[in-house]
Amino acid sequence: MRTPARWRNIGRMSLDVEHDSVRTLPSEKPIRLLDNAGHAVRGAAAGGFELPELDTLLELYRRMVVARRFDVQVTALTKQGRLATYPSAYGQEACEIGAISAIEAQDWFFPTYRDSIALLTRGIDPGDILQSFRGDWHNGYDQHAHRCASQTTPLATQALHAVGLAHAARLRQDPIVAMTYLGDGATSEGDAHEAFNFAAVWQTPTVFLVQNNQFAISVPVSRQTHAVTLADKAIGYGMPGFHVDGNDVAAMYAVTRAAVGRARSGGGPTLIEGLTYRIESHTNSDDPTRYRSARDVEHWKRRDPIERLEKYLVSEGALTESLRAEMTDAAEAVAAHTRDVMTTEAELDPLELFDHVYARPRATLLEQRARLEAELAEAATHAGAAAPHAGAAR
Amino acid sequence: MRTPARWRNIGRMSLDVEHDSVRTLPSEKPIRLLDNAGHAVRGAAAGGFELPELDTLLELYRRMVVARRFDVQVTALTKQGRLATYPSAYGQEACEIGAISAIEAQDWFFPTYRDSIALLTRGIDPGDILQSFRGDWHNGYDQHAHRCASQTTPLATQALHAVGLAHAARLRQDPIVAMTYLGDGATSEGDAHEAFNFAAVWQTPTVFLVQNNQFAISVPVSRQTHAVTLADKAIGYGMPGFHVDGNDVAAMYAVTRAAVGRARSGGGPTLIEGLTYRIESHTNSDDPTRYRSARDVEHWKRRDPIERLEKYLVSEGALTESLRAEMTDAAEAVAAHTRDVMTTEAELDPLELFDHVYARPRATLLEQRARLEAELAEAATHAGAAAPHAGAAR
Amino acid sequence: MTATTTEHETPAASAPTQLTMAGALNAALRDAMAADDRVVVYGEDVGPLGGVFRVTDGLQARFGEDRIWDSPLAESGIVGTAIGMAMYGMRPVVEMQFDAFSYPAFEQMVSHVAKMRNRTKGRMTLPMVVRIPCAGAIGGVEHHSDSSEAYWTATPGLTVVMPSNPADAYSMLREAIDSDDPVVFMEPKSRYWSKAPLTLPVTTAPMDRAVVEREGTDVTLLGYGPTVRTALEAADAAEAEGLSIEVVDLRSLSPFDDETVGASVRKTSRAAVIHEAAQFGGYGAEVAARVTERNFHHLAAPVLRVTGFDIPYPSPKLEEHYLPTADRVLAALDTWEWDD
Amino acid sequence: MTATTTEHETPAASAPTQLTMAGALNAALRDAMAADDRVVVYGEDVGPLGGVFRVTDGLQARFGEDRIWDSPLAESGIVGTAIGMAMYGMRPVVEMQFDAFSYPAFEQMVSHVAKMRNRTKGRMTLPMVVRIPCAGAIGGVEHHSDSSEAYWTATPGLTVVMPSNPADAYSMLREAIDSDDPVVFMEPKSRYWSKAPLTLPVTTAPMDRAVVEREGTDVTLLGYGPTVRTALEAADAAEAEGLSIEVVDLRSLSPFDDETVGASVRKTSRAAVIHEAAQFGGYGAEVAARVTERNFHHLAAPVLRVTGFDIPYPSPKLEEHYLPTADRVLAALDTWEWDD
Ligand SMILES: Cc1ncc(C[n+]2csc(CCOP(=O)(O)OP(=O)(O)O)c2C)c(N)n1
Ligand SMILES: Cc1ncc(C[n+]2csc(CCOP(=O)(O)OP(=O)(O)O)c2C)c(N)n1
Ligand SMILES: [Mg+2]
Ligand SMILES: [Mg+2]
Repeated sequence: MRTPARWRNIGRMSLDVEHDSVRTLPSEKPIRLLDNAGHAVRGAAAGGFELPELDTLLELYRRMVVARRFDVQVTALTKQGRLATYPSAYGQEACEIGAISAIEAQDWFFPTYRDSIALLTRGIDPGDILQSFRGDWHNGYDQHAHRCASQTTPLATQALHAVGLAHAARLRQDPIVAMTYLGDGATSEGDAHEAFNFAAVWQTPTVFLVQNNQFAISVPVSRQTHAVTLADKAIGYGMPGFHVDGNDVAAMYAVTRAAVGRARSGGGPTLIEGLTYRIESHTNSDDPTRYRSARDVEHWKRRDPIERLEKYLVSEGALTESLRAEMTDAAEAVAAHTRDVMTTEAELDPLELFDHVYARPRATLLEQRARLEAELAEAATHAGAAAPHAGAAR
Repeated sequence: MRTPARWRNIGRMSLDVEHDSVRTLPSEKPIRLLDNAGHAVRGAAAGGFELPELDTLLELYRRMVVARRFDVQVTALTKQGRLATYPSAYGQEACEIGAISAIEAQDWFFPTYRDSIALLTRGIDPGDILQSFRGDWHNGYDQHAHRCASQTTPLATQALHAVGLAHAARLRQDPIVAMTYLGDGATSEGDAHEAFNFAAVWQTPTVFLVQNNQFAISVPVSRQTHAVTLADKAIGYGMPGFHVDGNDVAAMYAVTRAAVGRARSGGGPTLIEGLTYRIESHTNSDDPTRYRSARDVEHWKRRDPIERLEKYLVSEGALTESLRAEMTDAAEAVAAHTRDVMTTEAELDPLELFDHVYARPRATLLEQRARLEAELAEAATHAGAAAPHAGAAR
Repeated sequence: MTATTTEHETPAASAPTQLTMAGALNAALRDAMAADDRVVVYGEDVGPLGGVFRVTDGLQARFGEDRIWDSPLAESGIVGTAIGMAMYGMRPVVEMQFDAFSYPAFEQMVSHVAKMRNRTKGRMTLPMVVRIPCAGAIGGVEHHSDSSEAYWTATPGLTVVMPSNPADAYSMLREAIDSDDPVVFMEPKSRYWSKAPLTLPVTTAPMDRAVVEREGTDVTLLGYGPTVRTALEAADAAEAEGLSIEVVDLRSLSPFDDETVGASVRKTSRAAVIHEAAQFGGYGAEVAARVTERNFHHLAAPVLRVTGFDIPYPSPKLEEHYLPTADRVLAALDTWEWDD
Repeated sequence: MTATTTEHETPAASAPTQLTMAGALNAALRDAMAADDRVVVYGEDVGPLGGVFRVTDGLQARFGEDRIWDSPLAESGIVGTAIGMAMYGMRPVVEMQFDAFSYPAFEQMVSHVAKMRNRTKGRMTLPMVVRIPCAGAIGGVEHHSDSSEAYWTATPGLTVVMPSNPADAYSMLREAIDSDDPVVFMEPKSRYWSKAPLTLPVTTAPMDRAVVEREGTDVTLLGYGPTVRTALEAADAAEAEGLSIEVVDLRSLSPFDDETVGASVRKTSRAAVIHEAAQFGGYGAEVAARVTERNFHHLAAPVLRVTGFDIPYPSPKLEEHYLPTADRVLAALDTWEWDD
């Protein structure tokens, strides 16, 4: 493990010490490569980042269009009672898609409950993503196959997992980056601090994306921090921090891509704040009229990340009608598949409750399993049904 | 509660927002008012702070001399087995005394296990301070009388108490400041982050002093942070941060005094790092030869905070021989008193174990108490002793 | 349970209205805040939103942001600052959004909240309440249905109570806020919307007492929070089969009311305790152990535990298989050797 | 207990030497690190200092900083990053300096370590060990003598073990590190310096089994960690009075070895469990409850709990009054109606 130069031999030296820690204040104005009118931004406001190639932008656009369609579909299914809950990322597509698109297949992703569309972009089947929100099982996809940890609810806890995994990869000398998303609210948790700090001290290849969607359920970000930006926190850990326009997918992609590259080449962690807005309610059981005005929401709807990129792509002549139609079709196909899987009730086996608690079955659990099995059998008999686990179907 | 201007109405405004959060990087070179040779420092290196009046410096000197003598005495008593443990602050007197001297009688102090000499300076009797380290009871002084919380071992937890108390005082409109000390190691704990953050968001009158004595037991500060200074953390909370020469009591006093004034007048919290060194072992059960060299310790002994101020006071003609003798006498008196109280075994009543667990006695505890009482009585009978609680004396 | 008029200094009694448990808790907070300006309320989303379960609905509009406010999102911070506020003489009432989200505050709870009075020989007391919406059966996704009571009850220095109905919810929360000791106040989420006709203010039995909810002669069922209803359902069903079940609502988990429970068990000579939490190391173990210790020679059969399985709380679609039901209670009673 | 030759892939056996429990643990870590380079060790002060109890003494010099290192001072960070490392296939062994300092990691332990396998249907496993120097009787100042086992044993998904002697310390730690499930490995501080002649590597009974340490016919004493010695002392003293005591070392707290314990209790018909932790809600409650449930009609008397009082752990000068002693065990047995 490397000792930062700043502290090296501090005992023997004078108080004046050199260092290689990063100490540059993030720009107060969020870094932006495309403005809301879809015009390219250059110069200081772009923070030294370059607008990605048109091909890349088209692909980001396609991903956002698919993600949006999926998100809208799932919200609709939730309103129909098909899901127990769904935390929508409507409006946050630039953050969600820009950042996830910056990592490679071998990299790992540590998402929150909010980040279903990033998982979709990562190639996970809608049915697998939504198993948890439908209430079938806590997590429904193969973490190892997709290199995506399960969506985490206890806030900021997964950031530490990302740091640990990144550190393990580094010890194994695997060129792997771990990216994790956090909400603005989650930055207040002790675990966020510990994750930033461990990452910086160990110089792990970790990229932290704070999606500042300006609310933690009902609580505005003004109640979470007194700092000028959430990216300012990076200073306290000696790592680079970037304050980015989170509704500009070009900027989100460019900045995260740079951070991923830096991490992969041994440059350590980066903290990125994407300033965005949650257009939908926190989850379906939330009532946002209690804490924010329709006017605010309208204001942010007019800053839509997809429309912004679309304007640019159209003005560049890159987004042809046929491309657009193709993307819409792809999005509709995902929505249709999502409807299909979510309207087919899964066969659940209640006895599986006992199967994954420990590697080796415990006697007590086997006893309890046997009792439930007997109950289910009896229920099936009473119901006159032939199926052994009739209790499971509902 | 005030909303920081930075975030006010953020929903409705453009991304360009004003703010009143502090975002000035602490000086990389620690603020210093007296250099190691005892010469006054002026200009940029003094960070805009003024050397305190000679009277004040003399008083700070006196307090450090007394504190040092006390500390040395207690370490000696500990080696004689009179205390279960004692975490010495030898070498940290400038931090300990400078900061505690900056608060007023009505203010509150939230110390760690390391900060016995600050409590002494606050006027608490040595016997009361040391009750806990002697092993008599967890805490031995009257918190309310001295406005000093008990010395806290679970790291960084007391910082949150300080913030809560400060907030309560502010809600009650009492002009009270809460000061808390933390170690460099403790800044890594989630609670440190939460304390800094709550204080900044609520703008509580709290002063955080991080005593960076460069070790957390055996772990050097290079393993705690990758930041340039620990004071850099302040930026992430939008509060002022100061990096101070923690062996310069003049600077420690001046900077903490300013922070206390700012806090009292509604200006919110401040984070101060005092860069110092722990000369003694972590506690008597530690073996520092395992993790640091004698040379390092010697280097820091040559930066002694008391000698530094002494040089200045002597050069100014302020520290007369009679004054010095008076101070030595005072210090010896404290040492003698400490010896006295620590060599007289306290009468402990084991039955008191049950008296302070709940406001109202619980039936089960009374049963357990009765059982212990019977045991003690029997032991006394067997021992042929007349005293009812012979078990207590050892 | 008898609902008598109150000793609390609260607004005058009004006509009985149907109140949910959430409504009763809301009223208790309101009345406590009105009666004592040292009472402050904070936590996550307790302000404009009124809490995710609406227990603090309307309170910020009424009392202002200096009495009830949204804190940063950090549970250790919430409990830790509440300790400091209580030290200064305030009476903070803080909310943990769900059991599992109290865990970040565990160190503050165990190392400080529980120990402060003792550490300081009673000089420093912490009159504070930590409200925890608890347990499951609401179709919540993972981490939203934990039962955390065993962690708190295993911690000397904490007082842990759990009401099962609106009247107790009101009365016990008022008493908890008035208490000079810290109280872990657990609110069974699945009962938030259960209703009862109430005239406020209401004072029920002291919060450290168990209450016999239904008298019986053959078996004592011990429930708390959500499982009191389960016990009553089991008692109803058993009556049809000629079995007379006494149901005791424990109400206070720590301290445990040995007197009330012991009297019932000595009468019936058989007992079972019901809870949602997993069995192994759950609170029911303490109940079974102490009831047995103190009444062994009165017991005709072992004290049974009808509980969740020894597994993490299941996903929404499977929770029905996990939760103890009246049927399971009756099936458990069948395992006793009844001829003894 | 029989110490047979090992199945672990470790250096060849050497002549027996006197080893302390701390030394045996150190050897277990050393051998596990040598055998499997996925094993990494970190925590507070485990590097150059060798841990405050010297359990990791010399390991950094031997294996280098990439295998064992000092982490930042943050327990949630330590456990949380260990989870990530385990996800990647490493086998982290992390140290919490004292029971009470594991509390900041509580959320990571309960919401992730315990649940990860279950949440992911066994796809994501966490082969990690959390070492916790536990319990008291070492004259430690406050917060240094907690007994935290009840918190972990109440959490489904955790495996919790506690050795009481050097041979078990070695064997069980090797087994814990080899386990594909997370293990809370509790090390009784007061036994760190207890010695036994050992030939390493040693393999004792599997870590999920209780072991009969001493045979007897009249009473079964159930101890674990520091209280096994207490039980043996009580057995010695009782022998003089003609009472034959069987002593069982539980070793595994979760799972509980019902078989071994049940067989003993059915033989003796009387049992008591001994632990340092407070009684109320302590681990002894589970022991008493399940032993009674499963063996009620074999029991001549209630299962007793000889434990600490229901108070926070006392200061050094008062701890002797708190700790369960052999005398207290014998006094407790006297409360049984022996004529039954
Ligand atoms: C430790 C913890 N405390 C509380 C909660 C309850 N909770 C779920 S989401 C949420 C708000 C999170 O806000 P933010 O981090 O900004 O993420 P967002 O939902 O806006 O994406 C809260 C309080 C939780 N999940 N975990
Ligand atoms: C939460 C917690 N974890 C671990 C410990 C054990 N411990 C006691 S002091 C100490 C080092 C603290 O270092 P620092 O904060 O720099 O303070 P210093 O002792 O140098 O004054 C540790 C690890 C503790 N007291 N609390
Ligand atoms: Mg948010
Ligand atoms: Mg230090």
